[in-house]
Formats: sequence, structure tokens, C-alpha cells
Amino acid sequence: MRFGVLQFPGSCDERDAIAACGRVGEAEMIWHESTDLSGVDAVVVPGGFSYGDYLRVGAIARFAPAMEAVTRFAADGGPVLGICNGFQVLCEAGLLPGALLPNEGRKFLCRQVDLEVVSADSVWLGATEPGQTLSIPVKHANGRWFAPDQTVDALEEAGQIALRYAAGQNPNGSTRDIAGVTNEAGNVMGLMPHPEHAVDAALTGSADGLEIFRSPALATA
Amino acid sequence: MSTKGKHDEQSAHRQLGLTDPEFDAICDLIGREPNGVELAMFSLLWSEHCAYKHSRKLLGNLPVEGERVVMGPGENAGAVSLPGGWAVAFKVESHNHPSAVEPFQGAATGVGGILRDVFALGARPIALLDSLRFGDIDSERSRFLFEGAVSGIGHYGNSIGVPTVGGEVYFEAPYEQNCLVNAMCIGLARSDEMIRSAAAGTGNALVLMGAATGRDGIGGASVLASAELESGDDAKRPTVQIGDPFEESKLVECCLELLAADLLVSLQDLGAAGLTSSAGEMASKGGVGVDIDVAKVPLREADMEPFEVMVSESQERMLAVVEPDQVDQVIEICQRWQTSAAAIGEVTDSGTVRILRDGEVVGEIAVEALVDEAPAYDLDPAEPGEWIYGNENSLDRRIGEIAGLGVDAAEDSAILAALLASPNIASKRWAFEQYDSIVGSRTGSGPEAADAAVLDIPEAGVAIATAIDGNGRRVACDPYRGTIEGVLECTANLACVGANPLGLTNCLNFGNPEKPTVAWQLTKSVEALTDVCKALDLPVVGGNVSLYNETADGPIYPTPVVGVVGELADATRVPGQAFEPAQTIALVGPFAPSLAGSELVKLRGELDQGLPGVEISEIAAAQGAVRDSVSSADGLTACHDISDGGLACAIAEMAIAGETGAECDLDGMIDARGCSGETALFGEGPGGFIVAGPDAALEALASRGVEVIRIGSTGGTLITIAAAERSVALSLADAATCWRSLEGRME
Amino acid sequence: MKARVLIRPKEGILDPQGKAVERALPALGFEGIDNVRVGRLVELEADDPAHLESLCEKLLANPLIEDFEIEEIEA
Amino acid sequence: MKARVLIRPKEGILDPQGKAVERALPALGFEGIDNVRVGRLVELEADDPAHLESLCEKLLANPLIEDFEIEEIEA
Ligand SMILES: Nc1ncnc2c1ncn2[C@@H]1O[C@H](COP(=O)(O)OP(=O)(O)O)[C@@H](O)[C@H]1O
Ligand SMILES: [Mg+2]
Repeated sequence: MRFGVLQFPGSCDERDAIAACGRVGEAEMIWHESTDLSGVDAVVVPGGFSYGDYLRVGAIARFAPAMEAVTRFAADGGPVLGICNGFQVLCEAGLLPGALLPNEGRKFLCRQVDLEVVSADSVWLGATEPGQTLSIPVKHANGRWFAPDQTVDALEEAGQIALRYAAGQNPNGSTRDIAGVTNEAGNVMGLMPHPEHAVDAALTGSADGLEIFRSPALATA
Repeated sequence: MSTKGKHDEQSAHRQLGLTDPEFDAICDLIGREPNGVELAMFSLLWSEHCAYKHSRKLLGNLPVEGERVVMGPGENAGAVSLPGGWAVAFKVESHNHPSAVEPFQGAATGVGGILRDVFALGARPIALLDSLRFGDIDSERSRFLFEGAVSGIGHYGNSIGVPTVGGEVYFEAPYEQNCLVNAMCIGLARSDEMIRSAAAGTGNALVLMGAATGRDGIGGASVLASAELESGDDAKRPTVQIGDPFEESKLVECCLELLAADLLVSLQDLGAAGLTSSAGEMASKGGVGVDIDVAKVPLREADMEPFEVMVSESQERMLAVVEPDQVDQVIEICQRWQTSAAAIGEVTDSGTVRILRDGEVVGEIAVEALVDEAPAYDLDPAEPGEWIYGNENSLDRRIGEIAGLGVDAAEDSAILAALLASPNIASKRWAFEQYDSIVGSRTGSGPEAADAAVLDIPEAGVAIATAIDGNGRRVACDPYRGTIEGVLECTANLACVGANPLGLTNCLNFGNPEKPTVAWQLTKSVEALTDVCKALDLPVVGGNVSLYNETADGPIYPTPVVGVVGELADATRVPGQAFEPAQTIALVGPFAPSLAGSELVKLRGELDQGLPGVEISEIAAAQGAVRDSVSSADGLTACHDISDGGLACAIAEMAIAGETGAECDLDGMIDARGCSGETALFGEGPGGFIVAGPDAALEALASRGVEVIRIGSTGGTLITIAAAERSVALSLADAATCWRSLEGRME
Repeated sequence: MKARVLIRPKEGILDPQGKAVERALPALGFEGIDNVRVGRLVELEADDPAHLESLCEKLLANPLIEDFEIEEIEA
Repeated sequence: MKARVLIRPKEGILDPQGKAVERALPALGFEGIDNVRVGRLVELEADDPAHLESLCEKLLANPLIEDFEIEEIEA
């Protein structure tokens, strides 16, 4: 499995994402001006502060030429994962439902949280089981996922709610404790927590994030 | 010489902060009166900040050499070597005064500045630490400054993708008006690819990269503008600078790419005094001259005067020396990173800094006069006869607050609870959760996990540990001993994670050195820094001095902040602070507690001059034993050094971290030390560790030649400590409530 | 032309900044202030005002969470 | 009354957001946009408009780096 990790001006976690992908496959960096995804089996839109998070999180990066290629790639069923800022970019690009708002507590928060797998049907959670708990850190100031009530109902119905914060651990006030969602086809997932920072149990105490990076290979196998 | 200008209140030089003799010296040096541009440049390079007028002579004795030193003081940051041809660069710097005016932007731009010092060496920044001081937390202003500084540090560090892995915060009344915001940055580089700042190669181009130049930080120099600009234009000179971490993140990547492509001859950040100091210092270090054409500098505001361009302190800029035929390539790479770059001048063999506007010379100063001839003053130190800072009894108020938290404790237990809730000791989670401490995938032990932050360096097959420390209150009690303790505290923190210290950086935050008392504090403190670093064989590879930290209320506590970087074999084998159940607890090392200068004495309002003596060699030996024990397979499961709040607080912190109680009896220790129960519980001083582990681990530690006194065992949900006539008993839950009380105060 | 774009959180969406302002009011002695909403202000010059609406929809505001309003300042 | 406060970076002060937006636009296919400044918009209801000025100075704007302008929307 060959991962392509996008790099925008202001990306921060792109090297971490490359390293995490490298534990389960191969990974290369894709410059934001590139439209060439040939040879890439899965795309990761990494965390960070693309364009400084200026104007509105993810708003500018979503117009990058690479995002046009990612949109086509996703439409063809290619696996796309958005982490934190990447999640924000994918929502802005319309590849995922909803939008990310400033945390209810208005502060940037960096802490380890427990996530509950709600639906394991997507390409990115195939290695997990519904109900499974994943210990993965969050670090963001704009992670309050929001969508109107009817939309959320429909998403729940369709199994597009992928991950929830464990009871009492919602760090940002997101609608119904939602931490991650997928598109209808299940090949695109976005989440606020950072699975690429939970891949080395000896160093950081949890390798639960690896489950996510392992999943696309299982889906294509 | 008769060219000297008039000396009165209206003289430009006085308004720019130069004394009459300094102005006369300038006239002598250049053989005439300086024009406006030249005077502006002199006023900055001859300022305390750039010229270290009051500290230069003192700093000369610091030990700066060592086997592992790759770069020492004099460069933008110091650096020590790691295995495999790698080096870690690091430096700490203050941004106190800007933070006192506008804490968010002041702290943010402080982080931006120290990052630039590190990547100016060609090192990729991999970690940040912060050292903060504010007035009493009950003061609204202090909370405002604390809140602003923390979010500013987070804003800049988080956005640029460098983890903030450690730091410290103290709240003491003398910092009320003059808070301290010191930031430390650590970077990683290949030793042989690091770059220096000395300009070289006549005919090479000076390329200015990054943000456009605006009227930032011109402040004082604006007296020079009165003739040239209309008065309303004062509004155009911002008093506060805005940090742009996005611009800097592009600049970091761009500079590192330029260095990797071998396109830069030298590189220097633009900090205080902007182009003037960067160009002047690059020329001075290289023994060359430079020409700068201000008309070629990309401006944020049209119509800036030459002096404004030369002294502007706009952030996020770097100056590079580039071979002429590589300028196009450099500009191309900058464009790819959406960062601007312009050739603004060249290296000459003239030995002068020449400022031109569209080719016409508007200022010309010999580099030597500008940089090397700056005055250096002797201090006039005098020891004060008594404690010069205030004393306020706040213990009852703090104990009252414990009750407010729903903690029901009496007597000694209430003291422990109040100490745990004291903002100097309480968990700083409220602050560090606002920092991304994990980006970069190196953080093994982040904030609160262990006494020092631990970063994995797989490139070199090792890990590094780092801590930053400086208890200004204890330095105020005794500048010499307090400073020694500060360094020992830092190396103790490293010992707790099994790291061997490699190098030290420091930031000397003091009041007005022209006052004898402050001069004495500074002199004693630097003497101590020199002595302790020599005794520990710990080279000082860099630092920063921040003076005049005082207001009408008096000086701040003398606050030498030290940051140490050390090496350990494996980031994954650090025991951390947390107790596990059913382990034996022991006190390790020549800890001789005393209430002098302690948090308890402070709460009681009984601070006074003097601290007990320190045996550096004994303490160093104990630290070595602990370090070796932690880094080998002795089997210690927890390790923590004793500092603020004494032994009782150390034990409580370990119990809270591990959610495991402890039952201790200090009688053995009290016999051995001949101290009172209260002193055993709450007394402070260097040289002590609390460790926990199976008996075999403690025996292994003892066999390393250090005193190990068993004091109890872990388990249960209570923290109980018997100490002769005194005893404390606090439930884990209550202890945690107190220790976690900072969040509530900041709501 | 010079234009001003006012962008505000959509009705019904929690605005923590606005709430924080409201909470801070009494301590500062301000009374009788209500319904505080914090949004963004973008001012710019555009060659062709015709494109502004689409610029706002696509970039300056996110219609799922924000409303916007364009005001012309000068032609 | 209902009021609107426009808060913008002071003249001469760096506006990182405006600059970044302006710089990014052409590459993203938005042409002919210039001089972008990004500020904040606060809308609120106040019983007594007399206090608004001081509210802006103390709480809504940071006078060191921002200018503000109060507009009445409805009485
Ligand atoms: N207290 C100190 N101890 C050791 N070195 C110091 C100290 N203060 C300053 N230096 C050294 O002096 C040089 C100039 O420092 P500084 O003015 O802070 O640099 P910069 O201009 O890069 O901010 C640096 O190399 C610094 O490491
Ligand atoms: Mg420097």
C-alpha cells in the first residue's frame, strides 16, 4: 500500500503522517501544487495549520491544485483520510459532511482521549470492531464538528458516524460527541484526533492509531 | 575634538538612550557627529540589549568549552554533539517587556524569535520550552498576563508545528508589573552542515528573506523622524508587533531547503535592532564590510525613511549571504515557499557598514566602531543589609481556599493541602494543555510525565532530555547559592530520566544593574553560574541577558533561568513520576532540608536573606547515581526530585500521578539529618530524590554509592507521612483536588 | 471597488466567543448588553464586483455555518 | 438598540491574515482582489448605547493593535 501525504504551506504533521504510514506501507509527500497522484493507493490530508488557519480553518487549502486531484481520486473510490486540519479541509472541500467550529472552551487543547468506534464499515476502520476503544491524542482549537440535526440523523442512519469521544471526554463540544465521519461510500474519512501520534506504544503509550493506517490495505486485500 | 553636539534634554542621542560620554565616544570613533541614520544605528548596537554593556565583563568567565560543544556563545544558539554526526542546538531568550505590554503578541513573537535563532544555525526546531513569571495569581492583571502569554506561546508554537514539551511558571509579587516570558528552543542538525553567521566573500550578495519590513519597533528612534514626517504619522508606528507563525513556518522550511541545497554562505536572523544588528554582527564576525541599499528592501509601508528600514524590528525575517550566481536559485526556492526574498546589498572589503538609498550613501560607519567598540561597564555592587522584597502572610487565605475546594484538613495536613494548591506547586495542566506537546513524533515524556522532557532522536540512535529552571525567590534570598541550586535543580531533573547533561543555556533576568543591589545580585549569580558549571563540567553554550526588569515598585526577584540538554540511551525506558502500588519508597541523596526560602515560609510571610550552603560535588555524585540507576536496569518504577514544597509535596505529586497512595515515616531521615518534623516535611533544598521500586531496585541504587533511606511504601488511597512531632494525612482525592486547582482559578 | 464583507455565525450555532464576552460583562460593570455574536470582517478591493458574491460563497464564508453580507464602500 | 462593532488591525500594524489571503488568492484562481484586511465583527444589543465606546475599549477590541468603529443597526 502506497500512501500519499499532502503538504500545504503551514502543514505541521505531514512528516508524522509519513512516518505512521511508513509503519504499514510506503509513503510519499505530495506538494500542494501537484496534481499527480499516480502510484498512490491512499491519500492522507495531514494535520497542521495550512495557510496559518487564516480566514477559516481549511478554507484556503481546499483550493490547492492537489485537492482537485484528491477530489477526483475520492470520486473514483480511492481511500482518503483527513486528520485534524485535513478533516477541516475535506469538509470545506465538500468531500465530507459538516464543518469544524472553534472549540466550545475556545482554547487549543492537547490531550489523550478515548474514542469509540461507532461504525467500522468504512475503508479506514476495517481493522476495528464497532464498540472498540482507541486511545488517541487530540490537539486542536477548531474541532467542534457540526452539522444540522437532520443531517446528523441521516448520517447516523447511513453508518457515516465513524468515531465518537468516549463519554465525558468530548474536548470541543462537537455535535453528539462526534470525533470522525465518513462520506457515503465509506472511502473518505475525517477525524479530529491524530492517529499518527498513536503508533508507537513504547514511546507514547498507545499504538491504537495504527489500526486506522492498517485498514485500507485490508479493504483492498 | 570639537565636533561634539550639544548635550541637553533635546539632544537626539539622549532621547535614543545614549549617554553624553557614549555620544562623545561615537564622535571620536568616527571623527565627526553621526547623522540621523548613523545615530539610530549606534543607539541600537550600543544598547544594553545588543552590547551587553553591564554584563559583558561578568560573562567572560563562564566555562564554554567541552568535548561535546559544537558551537558556543557568540553564535545565534549554542550546540552540542550527539552520536552519528548529529548536533542539538539550543538557546533561551527573554521577551519580558513586550509581554508585559501585550502578553499574547509579546509571548508569541518571543517564541518566533527564539525559533529563528535556532534555525539560523541550520537546525530544524524540534522542541520549545517556556519559563514564565507573573505576580500573585490573585491579581487580575497577573491572570490576564498569564492567560495571554500562554495562549500566545501556544498560538505560535502550535501553528508552526514545534512541540512545547516543558516549562515552568511561578507566581510571585515582585513580578506583578514586570512579568517574565522566557522561551527556549531546541533544534536538530547535522554537525557538519550547521552554518554560522559570519559574512564572507567580497562581492557576495545579502539576501533578505521573509516578511516585508514595516515600522515595527521603531518606537524610541522615532525622535529622528520629527523633521521628516508629519506628526500624525506617529500612529503609523506600532508599539506592538504581531507575530505571523504562518510566515515563519514557510521561512523555516525555505531556509532548511536552501541550506540542504548548499546555497547559503551564512545566515542570521533579524531580531532586536533588525537589519542594523544583523548586518553589523555578520560583518563584524566575518571581518568584512557590507553595503545595504534600503531602496531594495521590500516594505510593508511605502515611504519609509532609511533609518526606519535599518532599525525596524519586523518579525519573521532572515538575512543570508549568497554567492552572486546563486541568487536566482535562492529566490526561486523562496517563491516556491511563498516567501519573499530580495538582494538588498553585498559584502565588501571596506570594513564599514554603508547604507545607501538608490545608490546614494546615507550613512557609513566602521564595523569595528559600531560593534566592537561598544562600551562595557563595571558594576558597582553592594550587598543589601536586609531583605528588600516584601512579605505577606497568605497561609491562612490559602488554607481557607482549601476549604472552599471542599477539602477538610487540619493542621499539618492543611499545610500540605495549601502547598499543593499553591499556584507555584499546583499542576500547570491548564497551561500546557494549550500547547501541542507531541507534534514531531519525538515526545517520550511530555509535560508532567517526568521531571524532564524526553525526546526521541532516532537519527542518532539516542534520546535527549531537557528541563528549564530558575526559582527567583531562592535567588533573591541568596543570589550565589540560589543560582547554584537552580542549575542543580535542572540537572536533577535530567537525572530523574537517566540523562547525562551535555550543555547549558541561560537567561539572566534582573533589575536595573546601575543599582548597587541589583549589581550585587547579578555579580553573585554569574559567579555562581560560573562555579557550578565548572564544578559540574557543564559548558555554557549560550544565553541571553535581560536587565532593567523593574518598575517604581522595585526590581523583580533576580531570576537566572537555566535550560539544560542531556543525552540518554532510550526514550522508552524512563520511569516517570507516578507511583505504582506495592513498591518501597526511599529518599535518596544528601538532601538537607531547610525552611529558608521555602514555599511555606513564603506563604507565612517570613522570607529573609540567606540559604544554607551547598556541597556541589556530593549532590553531583548523588545525581550521577540516580541517573545511572534510572538508565540501567535497576528496576526503579518512579523517580522525582524534591523541590518546591519539599518532601511531602514530592510524595503527594507522585501519588497523584500514579493514583496510588503512600504510607511514609520520616523518623529515620529526621534522625540522620537532625531536623524537625516540619522541616523534614516541607523544608526545601537541593540534593534529594524520592524513588520507588522493588527492594532489589533500591539495593541496586544504594550499591551505586549513594545514601538511600527507606521511608515507606506505596498503596491504598491515602497519603500519610509521619514526621516526629508532625504528621500529615490526606486522601488521594483531596490531594488531587488541591493540586488541580489552577484550572478553577483561571476560569 | 472597495467592499466590506460581514460574516457571522449562523443563527442557532453556539458562538463561544460571543458567550465569553457576555460572561465577562458583569465583572467589568457593563449591564444591559445582550445577544453578543462575534464574526469576521473582511475588507478588500475587487476589480470586478460581480465576482464578489461567488468569492464569499466559495471562500470567505462557509454557508453551512456562516451568513455573509456584502457592503460596497466605494465604487 | 442593536449595534455592530467593526474591529480592524490598526494602520501600520501587520495583518497576517489579510496578507496571507491576498497572497494565496491568485494561485487558487481568484484574480483581481487586492488590499485584503481581515478583522472582527461583533454584533450585540445594548440598552444604553452610551456605554458601547468604553465596552469596545475595555473588552471587544485591543486598543494597542486594533481600531474599532461602532455602527447602530436599529434603535
Ligand atoms: N547569559 C549568557 N550566558 C552565555 N552566553 C550569553 C549570555 N547572554 C548572551 N550570551 C551570548 O551572547 C550572544 C548574543 O546574545 P543575544 O543578543 O541574545 O543574541 P541574538 O542577537 O541572537 O538574540 C549569543 O551568542 C548568546 O548565546
Ligand atoms: Mg540571533
